[in-house]
Amino acid sequence: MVQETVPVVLHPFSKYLREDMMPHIWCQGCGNGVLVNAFVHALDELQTDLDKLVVVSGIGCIGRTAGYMNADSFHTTHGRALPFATGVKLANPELEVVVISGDGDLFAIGGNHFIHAARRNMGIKVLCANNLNYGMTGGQQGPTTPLESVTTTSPYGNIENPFNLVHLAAASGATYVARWTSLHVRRLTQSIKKMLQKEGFCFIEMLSPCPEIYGRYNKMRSGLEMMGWFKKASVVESFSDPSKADITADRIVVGEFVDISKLSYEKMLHEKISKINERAMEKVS
Amino acid sequence: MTEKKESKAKQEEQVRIGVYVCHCGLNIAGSVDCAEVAKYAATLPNVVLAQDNRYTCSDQGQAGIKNDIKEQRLNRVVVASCSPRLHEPTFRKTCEDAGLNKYLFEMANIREHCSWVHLYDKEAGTEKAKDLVKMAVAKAALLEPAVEAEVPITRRALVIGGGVAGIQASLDLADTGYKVYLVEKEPSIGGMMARIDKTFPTMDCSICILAPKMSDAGHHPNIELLTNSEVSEVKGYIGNFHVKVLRKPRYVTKDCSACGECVKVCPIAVPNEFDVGLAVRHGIYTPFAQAVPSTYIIDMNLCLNKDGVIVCDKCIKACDRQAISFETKPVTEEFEVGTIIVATGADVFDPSVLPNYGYGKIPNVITSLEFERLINAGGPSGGHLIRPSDRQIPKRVAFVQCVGSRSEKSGRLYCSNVCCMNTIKDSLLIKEHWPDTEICVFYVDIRAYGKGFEDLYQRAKNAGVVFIRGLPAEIVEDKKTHNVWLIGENTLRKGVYKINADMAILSIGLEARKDSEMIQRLLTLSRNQDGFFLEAHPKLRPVDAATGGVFFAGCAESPKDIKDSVTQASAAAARAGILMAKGHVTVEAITPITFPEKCTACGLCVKVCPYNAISLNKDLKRVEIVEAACGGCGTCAAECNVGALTQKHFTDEQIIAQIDAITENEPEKKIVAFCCNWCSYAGADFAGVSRMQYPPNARIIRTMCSGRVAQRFVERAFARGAATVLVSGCHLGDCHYINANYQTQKRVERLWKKMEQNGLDKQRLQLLWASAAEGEKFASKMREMKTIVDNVKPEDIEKGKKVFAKVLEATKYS
Amino acid sequence: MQKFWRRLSIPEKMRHAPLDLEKVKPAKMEIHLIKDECKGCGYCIEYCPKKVLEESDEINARGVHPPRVVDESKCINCSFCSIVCPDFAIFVTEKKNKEEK
Amino acid sequence: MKTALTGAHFLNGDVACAEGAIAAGCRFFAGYPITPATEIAEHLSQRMPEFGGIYIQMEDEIASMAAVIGASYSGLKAMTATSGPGFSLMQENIGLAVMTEAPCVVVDVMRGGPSTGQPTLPGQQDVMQAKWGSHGDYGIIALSPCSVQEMFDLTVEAFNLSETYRVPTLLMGDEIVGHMWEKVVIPPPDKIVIVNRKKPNVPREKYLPFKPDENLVPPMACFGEGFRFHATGLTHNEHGYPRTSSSEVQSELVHRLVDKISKNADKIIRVEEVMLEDADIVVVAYGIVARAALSAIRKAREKGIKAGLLRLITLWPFPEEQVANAAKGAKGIVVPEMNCGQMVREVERAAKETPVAFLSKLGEDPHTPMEILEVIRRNK
Repeated sequence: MVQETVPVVLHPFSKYLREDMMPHIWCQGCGNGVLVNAFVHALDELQTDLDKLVVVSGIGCIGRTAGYMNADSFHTTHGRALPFATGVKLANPELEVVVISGDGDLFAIGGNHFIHAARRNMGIKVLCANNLNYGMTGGQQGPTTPLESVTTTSPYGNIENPFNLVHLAAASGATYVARWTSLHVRRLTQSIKKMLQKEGFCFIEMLSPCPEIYGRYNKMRSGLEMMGWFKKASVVESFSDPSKADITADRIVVGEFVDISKLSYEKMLHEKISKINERAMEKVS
Repeated sequence: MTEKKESKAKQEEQVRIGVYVCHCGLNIAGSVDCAEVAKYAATLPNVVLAQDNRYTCSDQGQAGIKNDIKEQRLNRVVVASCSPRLHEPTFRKTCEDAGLNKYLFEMANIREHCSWVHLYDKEAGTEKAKDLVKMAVAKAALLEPAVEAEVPITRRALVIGGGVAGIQASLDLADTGYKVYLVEKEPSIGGMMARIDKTFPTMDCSICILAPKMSDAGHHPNIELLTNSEVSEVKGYIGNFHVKVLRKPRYVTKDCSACGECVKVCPIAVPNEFDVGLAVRHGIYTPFAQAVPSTYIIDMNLCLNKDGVIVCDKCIKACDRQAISFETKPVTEEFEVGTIIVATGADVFDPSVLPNYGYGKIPNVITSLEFERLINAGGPSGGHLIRPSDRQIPKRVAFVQCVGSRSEKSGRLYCSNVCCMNTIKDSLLIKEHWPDTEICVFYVDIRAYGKGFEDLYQRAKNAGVVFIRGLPAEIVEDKKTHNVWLIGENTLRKGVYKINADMAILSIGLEARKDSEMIQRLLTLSRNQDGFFLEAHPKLRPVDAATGGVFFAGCAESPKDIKDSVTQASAAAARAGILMAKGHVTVEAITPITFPEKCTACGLCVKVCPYNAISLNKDLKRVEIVEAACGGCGTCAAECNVGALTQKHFTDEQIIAQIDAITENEPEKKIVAFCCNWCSYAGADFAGVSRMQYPPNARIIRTMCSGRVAQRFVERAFARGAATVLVSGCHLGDCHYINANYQTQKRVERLWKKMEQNGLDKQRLQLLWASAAEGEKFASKMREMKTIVDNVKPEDIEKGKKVFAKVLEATKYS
Repeated sequence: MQKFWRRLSIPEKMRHAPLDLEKVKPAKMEIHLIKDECKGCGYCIEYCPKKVLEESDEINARGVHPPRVVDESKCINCSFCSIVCPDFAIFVTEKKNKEEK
Repeated sequence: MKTALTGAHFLNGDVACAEGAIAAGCRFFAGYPITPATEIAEHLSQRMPEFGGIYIQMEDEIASMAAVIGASYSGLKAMTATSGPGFSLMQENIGLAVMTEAPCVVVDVMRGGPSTGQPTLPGQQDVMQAKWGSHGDYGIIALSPCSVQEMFDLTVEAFNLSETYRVPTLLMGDEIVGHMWEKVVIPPPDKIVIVNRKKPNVPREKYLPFKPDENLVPPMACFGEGFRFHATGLTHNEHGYPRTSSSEVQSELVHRLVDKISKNADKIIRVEEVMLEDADIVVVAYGIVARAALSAIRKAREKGIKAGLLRLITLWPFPEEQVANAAKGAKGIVVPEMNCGQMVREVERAAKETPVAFLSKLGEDPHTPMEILEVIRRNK
């Protein structure tokens, strides 16, 4: 009886996706699908107007997300999602601009753009799928690769200290900062909802299992094993000190870390503009 | 030391002891020749005055003493009468009134320990009385005046348990103006009373009269309500308790508006504790409609999210106020209080242990508590008394009394006080709703002792409730109709009955809470054999615990109805209030004194002190004592072998003087018994109160704790030829000084070893753990030891004298 | 109802079945599997709190074993399977009352 | 709202360019300070708000270019301005703008290179980079102003072209035209021709964001207009969906990106011809150099040498026909450039047999008329 329902059913959320782009390119057990799922759930719960939503992504596995969302979307060059989104948001503040990209794209090649967008408090919502390495290019060491992890370019174990993304975001001035894993998908969804309702620059990091590449090199051959790690190691410590929110083999600090309100760049800019013109009008008359 | 000697010397010149032997009507005089004893007393050293009188505790008795102190310049007073646990305070006051320091008073217990236990051997009784007086006089000669240290009292109270008793006590204290921490284990206060439908004898709605009190407690500015919390640690002493409370998370924040939307969506459902499983509740729930606080709670043992991963977020979504937070973690709160009221309540008896009543197997056999929920309009059946099997309203109902009370079978020998009246009330309730229901009550005795109780009993009878004396031997089910057959003997009509009913209600008794032991340990309380907490004195201090600053309210102390619980609660509040109003309390001058010049800084005393009141000052090579923290057990003094430390009012020389007094003549016939003030001495008193007869050869030396009994005391007793020695104290774990009696055990075991090595009969040294309620245990021990005394070989006694001879020198004083 | 009853963890002292069980009897759920979308990560199976799913031995269009419903009546519609699925291949709906009778 | 500047003004080239942008309807500027283009940013930071437009200084030129593309996709006319070093950084996203066909204007006020070179001195060394700077094949439009007036006029022109052909359009000024003060006459707004991008005239379901019209240019929808379309830097089909392993899609797309410029070259290209009809010697010049060339040919004529000037206003697409025609009757061609010979290669290619003499000049001053006249004389 379950079987017979199969062929006809259409997933209730298929309307949020570009059916003709499905199935997505992601591997078995990849967390990117979970992130998109959570994002879609959030959109659905908020009844977001898809006509006013712009999804921007950079390069990398998760970069394909833009193409999968049934909304205006743009797939930029490597690392440039944020400055592009800056242009979009400033040119039309009515739009809900969400950048969905990876740790390499946002924090290695795009690192400078990230800290400046956060510093300006640009009204952009950033969702980062952190898979701890460069997945699409075959698993090279990246800015978030934990110490001693093995990757195709750190075959003897990584000796570079990884970025603590939530700390970085908080320090750069983000108004909302959270970290969850693909296992905490409910909390992730709630965070995304919160983020979409906030003003200013918001950042959510989702630890995403990359079993095919990162996992394979680090003794976690399946998505279930990586999820198992998340379950074993995760501790929810909301609003604890972001600088202590580490990601190690036996401890993954997750939770919300920052939730403040601050005037966004576009708000301030457009307020200024209208003030200037009031003055101009007075001069004229 | 030297100038101390002089001072003692000075005293010795002028020690003037007055001895008063009390007849206590015939209580003592009945089996002791008091005049004879007084005459004997007059012959004792330092005694300048000895007389016997009918009631020494009477006004003129006391007046006489005062007068003599002035006129005869008495500077020591000995009264030979009842137990010091009863009248020592009285006579100490008498002395003080006459300007004599109360620590210069000593008592000989010739009633509980003598006249009452040797009713039929006046001669032996009199001889024993003489010895007891002699011991008292010997100690009295060495008594020294003392001033009591004052300890400040924190003006905050902790109330453990949020039943009606706890609520009442909290409200009383809070209204008096003291801050109260009310700690309740369950998610809501209200306790047992909240589950009851109507109260007897007035038949008013239980929750209706409780709910207002609950919300008062919830909103009172002076009450901090800590629900879903448990006291995890209590340190300190009267007036200065440091309390730790573990607040378990509710996972629902104060923002909860109790709208109940979350409950509608929660996929988890289990039987509801509040309705004894007759209704279901959800994983997120409020215990009952009137719960205080009204904040809901998530049962994390059942919640799908218990592994820390939020699998199900239905409640989160349903909650507009976003009051649900799975992040919350348990927190431990710490605060200081001056007094503690224990109102932890009672459990109900689980009748499924009585197979003959078939509870749990026969669907239509229910308990009186289940009945309360069924008859309650807010209950699962909407107030319709229906029987579980077919949910029909029963035509014939049988009540069975004393289920889990007053029976060997259930192991509950005591009467639970409330069941009779509760059943009578219940029967009337049924009659109110369904007048033509046939009701019969099977009972042993109907105990309608309280105000208005008898009327209610009569009303029930007049309403046609049939009372049959004699409990059913068994209840069997009629498999077809699911009716029940009650079969038993009618002890009035002397005949067997076999009565058919649609439903049987077991009137279950109350029993001590399973977790009482935890509270007992936290507060170093003691419990009677039924497991209920033991008051300091059954008559004169009924709501005080033996531990200073701790009081009882409600069923924690014994089964009670609501009225008594509330009464006791107010009493406890008043008692606590007295302490806090005063703001300070004096601690008995039974703390240690040190002689630094003798101290070797070995640190043994530091190790054994249960209160960490002693610290080692390495630089000065001596120990330092925090008097306020000292509990006064004296185990430090027992541990010190170099005489660098002893306990005030129980000094080595005083105790040795008592030992010597006992062993002066016919030691080979005697038992030198050391009893701790709280349990074994009280046990001996209890044996006396209950007139339990035992051989007269025991001589009891009272110490505050068995931990005070030094090896050298026992050794000296043997060295002086005592036949046997008894060391007795509270049960391990029940020690009033936390764990001091574990030292007692160690020391006795060491002595046994020594006796064995030296080929002595180790039977001669006995160790007894007896609670204040175990009079019989004490008495039988005395009988047992009598036979030992009779069988001790003289050569063994001689050998003992030699083996322990050394100690005589070591413990020589005057 | 008996079945549902057995699933409750009954604390010791409670000897009688709750009277209002029907009230809380959970609605019947229908689990929809879009088998050929499944990539076989197994998340839905692993993290179902009621263990409603298991790996089937059939092989789908993507050459993996999609899950199979073991006991649909155990499903309490938390829908975690549907939100944790990276491939939008499973979701749960409430059954229409029609086959209730 | 403030109204745009009109009438005669005494401005420097950068400011004229900024005013031109405003006149052309540019409402978004993102940039990064760099000499000698900084004054454009400074002026716009003051002017943009007055017209409800956005000025933002980004963290670098890469970001500036990205932001410009984003703004363009949000429906604003957008521009950035820089010089050599920044122009190099922008190449990555100029490529993205080409691939996603984002209309936008990039002003390169050329200075001496390579690398940091001579920030305050003129040059014409980026003109080949303008065509070939970003990787891959593509067509692009580049204009070369020779006066402050043209800094205004050609900025407007650049916006119109980029809007028409959905291609980044480059305004290749130099330090001199940028910093030089001259009279600029700005016509009233209604006299200025303004072109806006072509919008789709089909419903969402039918809309294919990269399906070209007859001019090979796809009508452009903007974000938030309800078309819910996708654009990517990957090779994509008419839906905008990536097709990274299809040779058909690749050749179709890349050829179109080249063709939409080359096939429309005649509509795009503008040159200025001075006394070419009978010219034996044709000077081909652009930018500030062309002004020296002009007085050079005048002096040559005085000395009886038939010299003419072909000034390239459009550098890319290259005015091949115009050069070829001019070359036909001529005995020789002279090409003065402030580089080591860049556009001269294109001129040689177009001039066929006609001999071409190249005159290089680097550093502070452009060629003097005398220097050019000298070469004209030598080649007659």
